[in-house]
Amino acid sequence: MDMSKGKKILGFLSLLSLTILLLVAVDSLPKRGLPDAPAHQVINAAGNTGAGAYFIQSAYEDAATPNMVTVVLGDYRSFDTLGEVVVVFAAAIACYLILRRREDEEK
Amino acid sequence: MTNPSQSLIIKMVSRTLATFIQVFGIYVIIHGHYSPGGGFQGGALLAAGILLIRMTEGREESQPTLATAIATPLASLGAVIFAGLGVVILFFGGNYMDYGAVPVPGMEVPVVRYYGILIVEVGIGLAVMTGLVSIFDDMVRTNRQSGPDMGRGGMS
Amino acid sequence: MSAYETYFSTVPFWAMIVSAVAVPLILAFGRKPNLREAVTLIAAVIKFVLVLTLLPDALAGRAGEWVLFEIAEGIDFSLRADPFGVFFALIASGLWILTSCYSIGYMRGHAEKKQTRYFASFALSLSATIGIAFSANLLTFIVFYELLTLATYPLVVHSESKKAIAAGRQYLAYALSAGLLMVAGMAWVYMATGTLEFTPGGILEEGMVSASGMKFLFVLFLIGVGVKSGIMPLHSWLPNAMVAPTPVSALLHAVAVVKSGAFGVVRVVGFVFGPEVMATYGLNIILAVASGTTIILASLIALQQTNLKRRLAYSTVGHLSYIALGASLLTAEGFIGGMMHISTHATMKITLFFCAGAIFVHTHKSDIRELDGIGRAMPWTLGAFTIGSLGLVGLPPVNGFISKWFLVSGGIEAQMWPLVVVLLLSGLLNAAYFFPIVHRAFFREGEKRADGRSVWEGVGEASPWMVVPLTLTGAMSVFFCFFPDLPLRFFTIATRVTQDIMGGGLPL
Amino acid sequence: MSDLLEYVQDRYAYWAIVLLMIIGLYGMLFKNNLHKKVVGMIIFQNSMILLFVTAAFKWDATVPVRDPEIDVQVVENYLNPLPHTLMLTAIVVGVAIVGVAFALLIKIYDNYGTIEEDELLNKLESPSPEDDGDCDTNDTQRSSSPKGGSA
Amino acid sequence: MNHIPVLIPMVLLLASMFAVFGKRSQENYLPFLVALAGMGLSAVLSIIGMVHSVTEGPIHYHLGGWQPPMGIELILDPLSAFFCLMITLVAAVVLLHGEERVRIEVGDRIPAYYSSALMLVGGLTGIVLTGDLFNLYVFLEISSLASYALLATGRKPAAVSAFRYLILGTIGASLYLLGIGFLFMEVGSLNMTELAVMIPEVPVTAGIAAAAVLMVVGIGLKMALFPLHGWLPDAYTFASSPATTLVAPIGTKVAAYVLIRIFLFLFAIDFMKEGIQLTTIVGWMGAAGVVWGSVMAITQRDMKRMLAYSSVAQVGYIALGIGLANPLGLIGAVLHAFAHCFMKACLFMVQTNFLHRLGHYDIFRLDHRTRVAMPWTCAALAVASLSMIGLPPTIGFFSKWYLLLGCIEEGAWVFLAVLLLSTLLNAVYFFRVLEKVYLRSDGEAYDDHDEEADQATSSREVSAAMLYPTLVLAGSLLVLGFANAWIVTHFLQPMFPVW
Amino acid sequence: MNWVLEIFLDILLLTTAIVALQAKDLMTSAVATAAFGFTVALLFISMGAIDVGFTEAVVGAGIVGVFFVAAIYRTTRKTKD
Repeated sequence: MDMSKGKKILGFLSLLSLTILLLVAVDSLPKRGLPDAPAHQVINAAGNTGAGAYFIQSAYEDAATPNMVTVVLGDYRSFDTLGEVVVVFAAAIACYLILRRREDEEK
Repeated sequence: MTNPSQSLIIKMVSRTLATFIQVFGIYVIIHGHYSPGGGFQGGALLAAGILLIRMTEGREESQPTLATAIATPLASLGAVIFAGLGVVILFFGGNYMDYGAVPVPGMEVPVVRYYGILIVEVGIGLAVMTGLVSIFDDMVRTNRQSGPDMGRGGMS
Repeated sequence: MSAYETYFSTVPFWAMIVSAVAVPLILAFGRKPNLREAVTLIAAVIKFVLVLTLLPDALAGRAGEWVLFEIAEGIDFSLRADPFGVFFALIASGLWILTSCYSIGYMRGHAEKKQTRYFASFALSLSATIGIAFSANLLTFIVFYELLTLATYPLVVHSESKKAIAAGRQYLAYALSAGLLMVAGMAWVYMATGTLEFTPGGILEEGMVSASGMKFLFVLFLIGVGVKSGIMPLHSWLPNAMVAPTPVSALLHAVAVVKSGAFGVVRVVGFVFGPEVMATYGLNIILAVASGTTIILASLIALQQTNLKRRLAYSTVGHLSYIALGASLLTAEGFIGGMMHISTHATMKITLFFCAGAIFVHTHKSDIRELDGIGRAMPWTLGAFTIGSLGLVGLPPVNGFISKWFLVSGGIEAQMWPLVVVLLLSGLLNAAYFFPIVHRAFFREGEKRADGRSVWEGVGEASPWMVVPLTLTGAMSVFFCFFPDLPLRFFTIATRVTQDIMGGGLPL
Repeated sequence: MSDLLEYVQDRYAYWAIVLLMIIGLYGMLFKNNLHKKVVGMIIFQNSMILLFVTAAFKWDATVPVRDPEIDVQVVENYLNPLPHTLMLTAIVVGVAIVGVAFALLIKIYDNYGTIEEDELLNKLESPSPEDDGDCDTNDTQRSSSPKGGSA
Repeated sequence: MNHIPVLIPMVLLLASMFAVFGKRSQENYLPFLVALAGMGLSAVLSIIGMVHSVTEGPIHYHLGGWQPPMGIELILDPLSAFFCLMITLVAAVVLLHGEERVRIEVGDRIPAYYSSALMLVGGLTGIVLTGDLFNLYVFLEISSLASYALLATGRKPAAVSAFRYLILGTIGASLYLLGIGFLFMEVGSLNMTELAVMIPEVPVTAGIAAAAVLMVVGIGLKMALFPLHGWLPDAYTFASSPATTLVAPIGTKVAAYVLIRIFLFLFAIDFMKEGIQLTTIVGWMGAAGVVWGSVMAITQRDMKRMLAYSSVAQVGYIALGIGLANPLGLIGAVLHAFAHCFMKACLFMVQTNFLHRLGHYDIFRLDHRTRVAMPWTCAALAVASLSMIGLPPTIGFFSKWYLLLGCIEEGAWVFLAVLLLSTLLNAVYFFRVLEKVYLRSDGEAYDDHDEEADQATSSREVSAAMLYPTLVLAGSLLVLGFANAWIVTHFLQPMFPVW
Repeated sequence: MNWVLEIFLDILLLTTAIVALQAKDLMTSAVATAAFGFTVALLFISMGAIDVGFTEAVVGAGIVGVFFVAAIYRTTRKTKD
């Protein structure tokens, strides 16, 4: 991140190319709010039940909980959530490791 | 933070407000099954309550609310509740985090899952609350001024 | 293409490992010089005897082989004592015994430091050399080849002077780059043929690689083995590496390192490419041009040198190319001549280096111009030197005559007249740079000191540790001229290997 | 003309997201102040979350909480809960990283007294002698003396 | 037995949670013991998993009992088991080695240090094992957070370099997440196995191509692939030695693993190779990184920085192998990742040992006295250097051998030339160190007095706890070199089914 | 789902983002960041992601803001850009 002029120009160019890439990519995405976009399919291209559709249909039967997000969070994808908790814990530990000082230094 | 307010009114208000925030936080955790919310949001609200007191009264004065020294171990405890639950399930023969595999007498599998999620949410709430408070405490700790309680000891 | 009948034998392995096993012992006895040197000598003798036991089978066309394990996917790490390997191993291990004796004399006489490291590296490089000789495939070959580079590096930088370190760097740079190119070439051969096994007559066949690819591949290999065998313009490390102690120059630069390079040339020509492919794609021309040029240029440069060891070094560069030249002829006589030159040059050149070392240790003279009249002070040493010179010129009754005879007749048979001219010319040049030394030594008066006495007065022979080996090698050179096949059957083996390479149908 | 309008209507949310991303990336890469870099990071992460939430969106669908009145078997009735869940996690990850970023920033300020990148680079290029020590260790003497160290 | 995929990361993460308990003092050995036990246990589990996956086929572990598209799946196949084994083994050895230095350099924050270390390793094993793209992101962030924290310990500038790493690492992870987003929107799944089936089914759009590009760029940032490597040298140089020793060998390798996963198991290799030619680009980036890293390493006098630049180069080799995208190249890439893991750990250990005993690791200040004082450390340095250069029979030679074979099969002559050239460059900067250590730098004649002085410099070798791990790793380089064919036939070839 | 509202929120989002990045006073930046977080939360909720919106409101406007202010207190408030 040495901000010499050449590098700055190079950075702007790469940012520009990223912008173009994203705009082109975004153009091919399914239209917003389309109910039959691949992400919402009941049967997906592989012939399996689509995850999103399955969650809507069976969350209540599987966990007796109306809030689907909670069920996905706490049950279907609880490993992600575990990771999330570990991330918070990791952040706490990181701040501890970075900032906490010895008692005698602080006196 | 470094200049805690001395005003009694602010203290009173913040204490009261913090209480309400925390009650709401607990509600959010418990009620996460039915409405938006859950462990993380609730935990963050609980943390917000404590941070409010921290900000109005200063870090040292508000230690009794949640001592820095036990915040990190408590965060770890929250995570252990979560991860430990999964490990416990292993002993019942289920896959990791398969709450339904735990045979609880008189409960349907979905209900067992319901309570499994609840336990998890509580674990998340605890971990998030203490984790955020711990981060905040580490941040506002000044380098040279100090109190006597700086991070002494864990839960040994 | 007669592949050898192989039988299981662990002897090649033991012959290879014995000096490596000696290394820890040498290091452990670092504080007890006598014990340390005894270990060296014992290892040398054991090694020679072990190699010798492989000789009868090799003569019978049987190769003892031990596949140790798979070293890379699809390639075994195996040692095989085929006739050519035994041939080279015999030379290397036989001369190690003599060099060890000589080293002891030299190191003690010169009061060198770090003798333990010296002897340890020496033993290790011998292991590597025998490993090179017995490698059954290219990958095993390269493992030992690189090991040899590393093991000889401490020897080159032995004195740790700035000059030595610079020479060491140059040596490493050349040898490592060469090894690398060879690895690349090997990888290519492996992808083309699916094997790296040395096979008499070659593993590459026509059409496996495109014509230009084949040439490029050959150049890769040529550079790979050419650096160690000093083919110009890859030779320049060799004279600089002469800063090493003389026994090192003697063994490594007359026997082990450069000969493993020359050995590699024959291996590559005869066992990887094969005469047919060489001839089809005109690869032998590349080799012939490179080696012919090297012979002439090296001889010319040698004429300019006044330092005795450097002159010998350039002479080595030239003579190594004789071997490559022999291989490039692609005739039976050529191969025999080349192979014989491996052995004959070894005895002759080691004699010369021993002499140079003895002179240096004893009188601290290394410049040719200072050697006037030394012959009278050190008659045995200089006598041996004369024999070696005669041999390198190619005159009877020294064994150099034998190999040169075959080379020339091979050249005539192949009708490669330029090469015949080169060989004859180089003989003259050899004479031109060796005979003045002999002349100075025997027929000129030495310098006079202030008091009118000769500088050589009171100077006798060097210690027997040095004189006896050099006399022996000198005697051997003469002996092998009359009995090239006795007692180690070099000639028979060379013939046998040639038949295998050429397809067995060639009359002699 | 109406085609164009429709096209814009379908895409403008994506464009806004891309714009936000680029703003965020610009902040992270080109801002001199470390605080601003963190701000850029927040913007960048939020735009990412916005993309996922947009992916979960369906016209005429309700929030992913089961309403007994609305049939769950008709998937079109509910928003896709999967991206929502993922983004909950992503938000938490984001705040954790922001926390650590601020912690590092404070540490940098403690060490160097500045959080402007150009000044920091100047100080890094001409290091003061104490930079070489291990600033957080309690035995600078030990590591600087060659004979030190415990057996 | 069936729970191994989840147990490997969970043992580490649980251990990291337990490691924070305990007094904040230098005499607190509890975190260290917990960490060691955790790493050891997960290493044992990895070995079992490795054997199991090779003999009885891969394990697909469904978390929570949910079938893959709904739940998260962990996959223990030979590839992931191999990387798990590598990570946990090296981490355990590094941990053992670093204990003494941690007490010195990290002081009283030992519990946090070991907790972070465990989280780093746990996160990395999680990345390796998971079969779900988003789960991978979560684990990526866990390990990244831990490595930011670890790399911020150490000298003063460490905080700055760690902050820079954080910014760039976050960009990388976010770009990866963006790629997932595009893929999810275009294809509709997060599960790798399912995606591999689905991607050929759906029409190739700009969105999918962009997803591939973004994921590669994001992972490339984490991996320090050549133009994206800016964070690495400073971060490794300024961090405390035990932290660098822990992060450097395993951190970038896991990113390389993710790249292999993306190339091989997510997108069809033909799509990557002929469709958008991303493999070629990655290969060229790797080749450029090899040259650049080697050249920069030559110009350094700080040994740690030299090793850091050499890491850039070595990552380039792996990328080059991946870029070849043929079985031999990939075997070379994986084997090189494996080899480099051991070599770099060993070299950083040597550097730590120098710091511990000499108080510096300035190459120009090393001399033959160093070798007299620390003969075994220097021997380890020599072996590891030879392996880095790629001389037989060390493992470093054989990984390059497979890369070479891959280059020739692909007809990639430029890559071949780069491999050869870089070996020479490696030789330059490693022999420079070896020359300093093994030869007398002053170039003066050696006399008796010096020999006595050398002997008087009695051995000041580091303690056994630091020495033996170094030697074990150095020895393993040779052992692995001899065993490489066994590794390749039994473990590496099952990873890459011929396509 | 009102797309006039959404465009308004989008514009607000961009404005707060730019303000947060360009403010010379870091406290302004902190407030703008919090506002940005809150706007994003509103946008989430307008798209029906109530859980995400809730979380973002707590985090983006609350926790991050608090962290930001804490960091400003520990460091400095002024900046050149």
